[in-house]
Amino acid sequence: MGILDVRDVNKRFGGLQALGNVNLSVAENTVHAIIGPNGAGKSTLLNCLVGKLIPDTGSVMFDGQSVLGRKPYEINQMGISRVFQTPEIFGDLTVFENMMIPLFAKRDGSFRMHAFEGVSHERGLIAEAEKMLDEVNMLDKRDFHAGSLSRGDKRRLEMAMCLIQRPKLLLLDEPTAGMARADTNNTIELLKTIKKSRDITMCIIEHDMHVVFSLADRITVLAQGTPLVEDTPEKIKGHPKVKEAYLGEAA
Amino acid sequence: MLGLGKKDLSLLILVAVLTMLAPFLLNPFPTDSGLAQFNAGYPDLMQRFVIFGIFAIGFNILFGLTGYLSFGHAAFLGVGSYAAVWMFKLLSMNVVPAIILSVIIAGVFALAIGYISLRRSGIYFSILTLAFAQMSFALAYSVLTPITNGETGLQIALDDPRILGVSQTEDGSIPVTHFFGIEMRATEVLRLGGWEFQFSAGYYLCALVMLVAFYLAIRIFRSPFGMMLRAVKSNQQRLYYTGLNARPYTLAAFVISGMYAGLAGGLLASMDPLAGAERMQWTASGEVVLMTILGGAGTLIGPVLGAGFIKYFENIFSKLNDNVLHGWFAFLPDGLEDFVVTIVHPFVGKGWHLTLGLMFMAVVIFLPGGLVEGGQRIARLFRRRKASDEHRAAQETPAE
Amino acid sequence: QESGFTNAPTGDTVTLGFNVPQTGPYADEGADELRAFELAVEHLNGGGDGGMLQTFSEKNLDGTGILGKKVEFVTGDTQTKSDAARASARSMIEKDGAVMISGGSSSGVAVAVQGLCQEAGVIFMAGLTHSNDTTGKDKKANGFRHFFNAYMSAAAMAPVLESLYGTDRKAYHLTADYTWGWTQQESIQAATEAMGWETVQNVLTPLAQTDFSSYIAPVLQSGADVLVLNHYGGNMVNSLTNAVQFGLREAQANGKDFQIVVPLYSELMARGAGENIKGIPGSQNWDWKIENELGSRYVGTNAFVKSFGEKYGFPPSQAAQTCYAQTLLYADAVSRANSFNPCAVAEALEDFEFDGLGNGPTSYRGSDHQCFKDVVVVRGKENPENEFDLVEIVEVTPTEQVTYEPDHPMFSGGSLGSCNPGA
Amino acid sequence: MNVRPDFSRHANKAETAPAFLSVWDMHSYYGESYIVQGVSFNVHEGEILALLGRNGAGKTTTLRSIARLDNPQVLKGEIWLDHQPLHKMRSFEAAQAGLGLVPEDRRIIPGLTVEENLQLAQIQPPIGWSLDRIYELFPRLGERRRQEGVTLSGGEQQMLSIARALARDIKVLLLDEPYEGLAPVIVDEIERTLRHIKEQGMTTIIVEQNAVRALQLADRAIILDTGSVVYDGDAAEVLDNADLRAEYLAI
Amino acid sequence: MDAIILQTLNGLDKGSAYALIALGLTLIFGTLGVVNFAHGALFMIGAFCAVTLQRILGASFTTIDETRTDFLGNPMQVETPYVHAWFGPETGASIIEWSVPLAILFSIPVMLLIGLVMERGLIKHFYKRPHADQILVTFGLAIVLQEIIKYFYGANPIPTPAPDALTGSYDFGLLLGMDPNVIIYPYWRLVYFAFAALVIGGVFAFLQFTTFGMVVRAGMADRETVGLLGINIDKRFTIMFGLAAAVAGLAGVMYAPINSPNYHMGMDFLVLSFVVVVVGGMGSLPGAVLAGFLLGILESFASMTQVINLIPGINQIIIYVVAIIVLLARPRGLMGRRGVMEE
Ligand SMILES: Nc1ncnc2c1ncn2[C@@H]1O[C@H](COP(=O)(O)OP(=O)(O)OP(=O)(O)O)[C@@H](O)[C@H]1O
Ligand SMILES: Nc1ncnc2c1ncn2[C@@H]1O[C@H](COP(=O)(O)OP(=O)(O)OP(=O)(O)O)[C@@H](O)[C@H]1O
Ligand SMILES: CC(C)C[C@H](N)C(=O)O
Ligand SMILES: [Mg+2]
Ligand SMILES: [Mg+2]
Repeated sequence: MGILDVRDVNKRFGGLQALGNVNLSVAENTVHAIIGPNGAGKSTLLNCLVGKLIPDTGSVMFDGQSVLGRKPYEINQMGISRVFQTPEIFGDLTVFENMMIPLFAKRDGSFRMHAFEGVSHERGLIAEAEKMLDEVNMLDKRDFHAGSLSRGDKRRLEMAMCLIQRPKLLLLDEPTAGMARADTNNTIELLKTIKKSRDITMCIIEHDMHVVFSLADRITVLAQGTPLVEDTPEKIKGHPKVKEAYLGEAA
Repeated sequence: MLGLGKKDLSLLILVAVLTMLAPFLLNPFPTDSGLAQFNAGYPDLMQRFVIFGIFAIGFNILFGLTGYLSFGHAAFLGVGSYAAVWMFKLLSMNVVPAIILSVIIAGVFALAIGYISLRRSGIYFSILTLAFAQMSFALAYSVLTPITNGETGLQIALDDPRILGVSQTEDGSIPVTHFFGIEMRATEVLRLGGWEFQFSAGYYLCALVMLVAFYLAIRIFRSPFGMMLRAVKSNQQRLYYTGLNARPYTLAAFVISGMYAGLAGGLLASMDPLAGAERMQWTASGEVVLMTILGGAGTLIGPVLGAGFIKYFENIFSKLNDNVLHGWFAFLPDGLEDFVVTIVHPFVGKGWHLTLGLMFMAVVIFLPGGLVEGGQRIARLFRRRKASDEHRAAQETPAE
Repeated sequence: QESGFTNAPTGDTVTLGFNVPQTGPYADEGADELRAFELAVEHLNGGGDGGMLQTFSEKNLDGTGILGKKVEFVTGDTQTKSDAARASARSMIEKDGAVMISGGSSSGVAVAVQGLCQEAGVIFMAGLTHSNDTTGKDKKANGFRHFFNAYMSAAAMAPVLESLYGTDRKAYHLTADYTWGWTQQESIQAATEAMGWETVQNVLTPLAQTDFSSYIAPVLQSGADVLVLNHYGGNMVNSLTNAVQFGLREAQANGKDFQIVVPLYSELMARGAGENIKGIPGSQNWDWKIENELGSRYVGTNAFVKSFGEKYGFPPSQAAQTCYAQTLLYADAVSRANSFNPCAVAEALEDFEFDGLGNGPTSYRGSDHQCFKDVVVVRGKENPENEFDLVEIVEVTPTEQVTYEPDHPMFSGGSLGSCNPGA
Repeated sequence: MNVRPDFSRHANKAETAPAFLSVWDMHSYYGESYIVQGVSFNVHEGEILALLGRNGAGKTTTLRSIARLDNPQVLKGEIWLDHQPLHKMRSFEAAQAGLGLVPEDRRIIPGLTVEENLQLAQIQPPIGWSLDRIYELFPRLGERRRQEGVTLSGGEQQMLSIARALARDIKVLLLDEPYEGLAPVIVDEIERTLRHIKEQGMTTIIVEQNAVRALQLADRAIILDTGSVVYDGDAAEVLDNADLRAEYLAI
Repeated sequence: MDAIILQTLNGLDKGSAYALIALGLTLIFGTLGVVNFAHGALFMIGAFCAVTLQRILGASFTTIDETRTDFLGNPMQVETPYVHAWFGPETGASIIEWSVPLAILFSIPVMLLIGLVMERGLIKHFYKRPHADQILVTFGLAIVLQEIIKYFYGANPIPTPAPDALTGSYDFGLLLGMDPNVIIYPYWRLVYFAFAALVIGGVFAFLQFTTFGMVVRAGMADRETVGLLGINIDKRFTIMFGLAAAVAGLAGVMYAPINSPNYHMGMDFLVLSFVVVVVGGMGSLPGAVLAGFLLGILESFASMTQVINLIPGINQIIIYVVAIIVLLARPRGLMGRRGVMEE
């Protein structure tokens, strides 16, 4: 049994079977990659894990508890964070404030009436936020409006926002898409360090095979809503079916 | 100090100084000069400035921070007023219990309406709040007449019980509102040369309450809570996936701003113990929206400025009649005098709405951030000029 | 110099506050009131031909202002809202030092402002307000009303209605849902029932209503043969227009011609209703043709119409007349009392009898501060000769018939209290 | 170098660069931020130009400036397309003049189906590819033609965005990170398409983080750094020049 | 039963007015995304187009009649309309009498022009601004328009009757075999209903059978991208705005005989029409029309004496009660689309 267990999940959109009998088990403290052609249902699967969508049938267990029927914020409080495919950040807030919000969420839970306390008095959290920004090379943009960042930077910011919560399970939907090579490499390094230094499980969707093969411990290939194969990166690389349906020349 | 940053503290001190000196600042013209018409330093208007300032500050906590545009906030003000007047009728003419009750009742009311309305967002939320407020207005205006006295408005009367006070004074009049004996309408007049300054107990009470309200608003703006509210405005989706529940935050903001409105309503009734149903109508809700946007939504001081601006127009411009105009332009030759008066006439007196409408348009077209932005622009201009002056000075020094 | 009361005039001027609706649905009435006030001040200060000063039974006003002080005035906008009206009145008192406030249109506003004047210690000379409550349960020692009221309208109209439509009628009432509407309806119902009419139904309509079709539509089916519109201003124009559209004027019911009655009339309203008003009866406080048609009992009318007409180019409305009269009455009371002190003025006005202001012999009753005078019953003119000739006078009901006891149940509840001179 | 070439129709073409698309000394601002700081380059007819650089280098801003969008503001500079002065045009006029931009965030129009998104592109003549031809190239879009565009998977949206540009008869195609979020097989597919339309004479500018792929496709390359051109030359040369790659592209 | 038929008729009629106003408002608010607080003012201006035409047609010259005197005793000035002088009193009178229907023709160019000027001169700059700013500026404009009208026409209602031929009423009861006087309905209201149906149909046809509607919708969702597709969205927005103004104006012209126009009639309708649009669902034209009729009919029923006796005051709050129920039961109103003005 892994920390995340997906059993027989089905999801239809009208006539389209977006997910069909998906079974997936992610072991604790590993990096599990999900790859597959466009429209395979990868993001849909992720949406079912964080409460954005509710599967038609099946069960999703995290850390021994079902996540189905819970609100997104409850699921986050259980220890799941997610990086979206198109960056979701607080565009009107500064980069620094974007970092403080997940910290408060982590410390205070889903709601707390702290109306008279003063953000500037939270020395500890501030230091933590700045440290994280430094780790993702964004400390120089601390006081920028997040909305005016370039897209690569938005993506890095979002990832930092998720990481700073020290989730048990981090879901990454194409974290390096649109990132410059150098930053992609930095991100890979960052994720590797984090994986080593903390207890964290990651589920990552990527089309960049360089990222996938650098990070993943196991890979699931999804096609047309069903898992095609699940194996180690080496095996997947050589898998003929995967090559044909997905990797193409890249392999 | 007071848990505020340096900038906020100086803003608070500035506002405090301005409100305390308002009787002087708002009466810049000698009473017998033609411009005395523009003096705003009399108790009623000064009270209105700060009371509607409170209303707008509270509204801004909801709208400026979360972006939820309520079109029904006047209902809370109205409920606050009714609560206060009932307190005057039943309990005593002391304003303290009245104000406390109006805040509480408005808060409860806001909790109920907010709980339902906040299930929707955007325009749907606005219309829900509008619907609730219009319902309250219609009920207050007719069906609930026994409680609200309908269109006339709830007034205190000679035969009210007032269990902790007196029903009527010894000389058979209705007692007046007071703060532990200090009568709200007590006014000291100071005459200095041609000037006349009025210091009203009621105004100073309102001003102090406003300062406290303003201080609390600053604290809210700078708190984690305030940040969450801005986050709600920016991206609710992200907020949910960050483990935060937006609903209680928005509801708390709604209730707080409802209580500010109730406070304003209570103060209004304390200064003039009548609660009219019109103050709950949609136009009244619209007015606070306009005040906030006009001053600068999301800024600390903007709403107060906006409130002052609108109330000034309403009270001063509506009083400029042809008689006054002729007085001003009397120095012109007759024909020209009439001509000028004819030109100005449509914009003042009964035309004050026209001027107000034009002002709204001008402000929003030329100062997209409201009056605060106007101030900032002037400040920037000033700073730039000063900077370049200094620059020049620096360049010139070596030449000496 | 006088002192010991609010805004005791210092120097050689005295300031009056004219608080009228300048915006909102009664703005035209307000504008006419303001014209009258300006004219009154002009006359008090010795300008123009003096107008009614010449015909007024008291001769204390000689064109030198009031008690030798030149009259100045300030104006304000009530917006026909109690709140705004009080704010406006407060600023007149606090900022401009007004010793008397006059004007107003809706009764709700008048009651609210009257309450304020009582608290602040100035005199309130009510302008347009017709609810029984103004001098009934909401009466105040500092407040005075020259205009007539709902009870008087009903009392004056009942005999006329009887002679026009008989005693066997079934009436359906539509009533504006506020103090004036309620008292108007109560009064006319009582008066018509006393002569044998039956009241089928009374429906309260929201003040903000603009389309009355859903209230008019059921009238014919209800078995009624008279529709009483206890509406004023835009409400009345719209409800009447709707009633005519639904064919009520031509309809037959219970074997009789269907009739529409509008208890409170005004020229401005008649203009708004256009053709629809023709032949419909109602009551007025005064009419500009009254002296021409009914003779010198109503002396003062022509003098006023002349000075007003020459200044503004059209005849005055009853709103203008009542505001003009109120200003003169105040000035005269101050002169007789030889003081601006509200208590002195009130004393001078109480039980004061006068004539020559266009309404015939009139008295200000001391116990409730209501004026008693003849009431004009009018109807929409079928063939108007010019644009000002919209109503014709049917009859004038003499004062005695419209007088009631101060403790009449429709007026009971409140008490005048004692006069308040303020500071 | 500092002599301004004359791009207008009346110029003697033989003397000046016969560039198809010319950008001359372009300066663009987002409000007060000065982003593109005097960029000049030429693109020849039928050529594919790769526009490279780190995150935040100003690539997107450059493309948006050329497409004459309201934001950023081009406060100085000239842009000529086939002898037409784009810098004097608004975005819809530039589009009518033959410019097609595939924006980085895809910009599928909410509320419209896939097919409506395509039809929208064909309202203003001249019309390019027929819908049939588009569906032939991207069969996935044909299958999903009635689905609301914004519910497509990330990769499908990318296809739709490119297809929408082709649905109009354009002279220059500007692609802002077209491979982002696409499965490797699809990237191969799109690359083939781009080659195919190049053969038919299309002029293309491609902005891409996957520099190697872009350089393999392109004839020429430009590298931007903090809003200025730091390299303008042969694409193949960049691949060969290790210093250049290391300094600006981290590959 | 008869009461129900009658109130349904009444409701249809009230609904026509709501629907027409809401339709115009939806074009601006639901489609262009502009919160136009001046829409009521456009309706009001429409009604004043009728008043103005009546005055233009009634324009007269003055002669002095020595035999009569005016109210001050001076010789009477007699006004004779030019049309009376030109076409003879009878034709003249009937021309004036038909001024409301004629005003339809008069108002279309006027309203289009006003819409055009308003959009080009003001609204254009506000598409990208926050809704709050739009509210402030259009509210300011509404006040200005109102005050201008008040300045020239006064505050009291101005009677603007329908032609005599259309002023009577029709006894539906007789048609249905009931007693006379049971279901009477004015002709003009039937005309209004038919007219509303015609206008609504026309607008639908225009937007449904052309791509215009789709383009404007797309332009509201994402102006930038639509521009990238070579479409001049500004021009279409202008046309759309002009169209909306014309619809509002026509609603006003035809309404003039029902309730005499006054300068604040627009404000009276404004809030209600926003409620109608939102109940119908943002951006949905059929929704706006449906909600208009629904609320009109419900309001009529709620004003029935029997109902009021049962629930006092229901007539005044029915619309708001229904709005709350609909919005709570259906998140986007009756037929609203996702994502339109939900932020
Ligand atoms: N709300 C929806 N309504 C209808 N169809 C949907 C909806 N959401 C997703 N789909 C469809 O479901 C399929 C799976 O989508 P999903 O976003 O999970 O793909 P993906 O594997 O993440 O692809 P990509 O790698 O391109 O992002 C797609 O074909 C998509 O069009
Ligand atoms: N709307 C905006 N307002 C202000 N600054 C902006 C805005 N958009 C982008 N910027 C800034 O302009 C600079 C260039 O951004 P641009 O998007 O052009 O970069 P890019 O080269 O496309 O980067 P990426 O590879 O991340 O997409 C960045 O520093 C960014 O922060
Ligand atoms: C204006 C008045 C004569 C009538 C008005 N409706 C009132 O309340 O009294
Ligand atoms: Mg995806
Ligand atoms: Mg970019």
